[in-house]
Amino acid sequence: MSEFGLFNYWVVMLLMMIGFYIVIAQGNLVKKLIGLTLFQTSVFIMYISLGKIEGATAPILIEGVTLYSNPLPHVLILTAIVVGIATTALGLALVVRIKESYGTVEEDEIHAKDESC
Amino acid sequence: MFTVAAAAVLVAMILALARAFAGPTLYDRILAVNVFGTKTVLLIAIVGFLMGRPEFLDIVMVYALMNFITVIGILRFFEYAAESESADETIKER
Amino acid sequence: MTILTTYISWTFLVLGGFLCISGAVGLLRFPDFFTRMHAASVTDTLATALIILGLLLQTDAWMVQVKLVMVLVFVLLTSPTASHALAKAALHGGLKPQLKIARGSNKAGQQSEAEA
Amino acid sequence: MNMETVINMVLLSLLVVTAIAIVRIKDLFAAAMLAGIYGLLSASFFVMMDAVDVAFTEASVGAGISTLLMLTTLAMTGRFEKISGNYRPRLALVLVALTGALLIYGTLDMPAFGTAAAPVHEHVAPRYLNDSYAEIGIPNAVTSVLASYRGFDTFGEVVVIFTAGIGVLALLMRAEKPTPRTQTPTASMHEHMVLRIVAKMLIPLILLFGLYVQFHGEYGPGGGFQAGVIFASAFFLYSMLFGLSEARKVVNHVVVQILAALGVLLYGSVGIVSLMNGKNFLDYSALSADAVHGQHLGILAIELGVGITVTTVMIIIFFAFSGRNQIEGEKD
Repeated sequence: MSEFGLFNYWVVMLLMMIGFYIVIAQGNLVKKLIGLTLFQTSVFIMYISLGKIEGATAPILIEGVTLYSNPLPHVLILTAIVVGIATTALGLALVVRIKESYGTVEEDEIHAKDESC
Repeated sequence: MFTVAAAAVLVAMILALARAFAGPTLYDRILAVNVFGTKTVLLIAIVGFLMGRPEFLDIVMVYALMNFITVIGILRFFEYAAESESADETIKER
Repeated sequence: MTILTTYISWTFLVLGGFLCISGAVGLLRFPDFFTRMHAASVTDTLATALIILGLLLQTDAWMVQVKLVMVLVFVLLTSPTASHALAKAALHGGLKPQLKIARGSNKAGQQSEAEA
Repeated sequence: MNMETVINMVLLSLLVVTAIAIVRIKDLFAAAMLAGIYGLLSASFFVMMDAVDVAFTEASVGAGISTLLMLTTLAMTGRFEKISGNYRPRLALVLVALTGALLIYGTLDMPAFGTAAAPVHEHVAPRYLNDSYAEIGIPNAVTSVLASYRGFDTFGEVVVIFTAGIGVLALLMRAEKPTPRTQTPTASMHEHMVLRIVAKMLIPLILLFGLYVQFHGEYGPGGGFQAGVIFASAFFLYSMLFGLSEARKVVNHVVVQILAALGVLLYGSVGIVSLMNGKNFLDYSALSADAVHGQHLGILAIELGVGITVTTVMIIIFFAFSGRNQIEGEKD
């Protein structure tokens, strides 16, 4: 798999930037959260790629295998995923409340309403 | 031989993804997502054999399960959303 | 594992792979939603069954075999059900099958129910 | 180029394509579905990267739960994004390109992908891989690191999840009870006889599978986090098909909230017990005369705590969202 070189990380950066772009350039709050999820997932991909060792196997120990991938990133990301969904849920809850108070989830409309108050 | 099967599944995944992008109606997309999910199930099962550690088939179960639940969820909430919007808007999409 | 089971398993895998691709081509190329659904759901179920059977013949570990059978049962239950629900929802949602192909789409519904 | 590389390449390119499609699409329902596909793809990629436990979690969370939550929210906030000319994507693009270029410049110093001699692999990982079996006595290194070596860290994560659950509850709970009578599943879902019967067959299977994942986590991919999500998904399925008020009858709201707290409490009290026995916080070897046996007990207990908390918090979150959905529907 060494043909990969750094290509893997570059793809991750690309994904991360796409997520970033959605977060800063698009006005819909739900879309922003989707972008945030993309960003988050690309970070996960980054960590997991770091843990991979060429020719190794999953870190569940069995007889006769000596080369395992690094389990540490797996642990970090496993918990991060579940925490990620919990925080995303919190964000979505906020969006729902914003929709109820402002009647919209578009960023510019919310700003306009804020200023007119 | 796993290679052939894996390649076939990959091609099918790409085609299904193309349909998911193309649309035209939301139902087409749901169908494509469903097909894509089943193909992922197959891909992971085959990859387990390809990498020589087929004992991780639990993951495949989760994929199949989540695929089903997602499709049901989409249908359910799409109905909710369709109710609140005007009826003809749900059919005419881009 | 004997030569015979190896060949049978290969046949299953290749056949399953072929069905995967043909179903996906149908999904992409057919003219309206219900025909696409027909192409996708029917081949989907059969291809999954074939590939999993092919994999089943490749292993001797009973735990792996049990899990594969579980996956197979699960997919055979859920996949046609999901297709059925989707077709029904589409029909309720106001999507009408193209009249010339209407018979084909009915068949898709029946078949996926029969498989369930 | 062997097959694994090809699969990796294809998965990565599909990820990029999906991400770009998400940017371009204006139908938010479709965007949420594509985000689900993105989750499935990244989970498949994790399998290719040997991270089976992570793939397990990502498949159930990224592809399943998060899509469902997005969709519930969208059912309330409206399906289409407003197309407005107010935003200046060019400025954003410049900013993004700049940041991306800097990050890629940063990667140039990194060791090539997959090298065994990379610094990451030389810090603590060898110790985990070489000694964990002797010290903890379970084959799944991820579980032993998660539950034992880094148990304190995981405790923090569980508390975060619990807090998020409380936060969602605080935001979305109405003081007055939603009148249960108005809750009827929409007509067409009501007619889904096939769906309901299959779901009735599936739900016990799902719960059984959840139990298997919960207690098999020491020997294969799985554990409390994953099992919690799977358990919760069975309840999601039930509430989606039979209606929220029916589901509320099955899982009492108060009980669920108490259980969520109890899970965290169970985790913490294991730590207290080991403190009482003169060892460090969450050092499970204090739980039994035999250190390895104690580790087993401790991991079992805290995984149970994690499982309970994750299940109940997911249920709380989902029910809070769907409950809100109904109130919204009432007003219209």
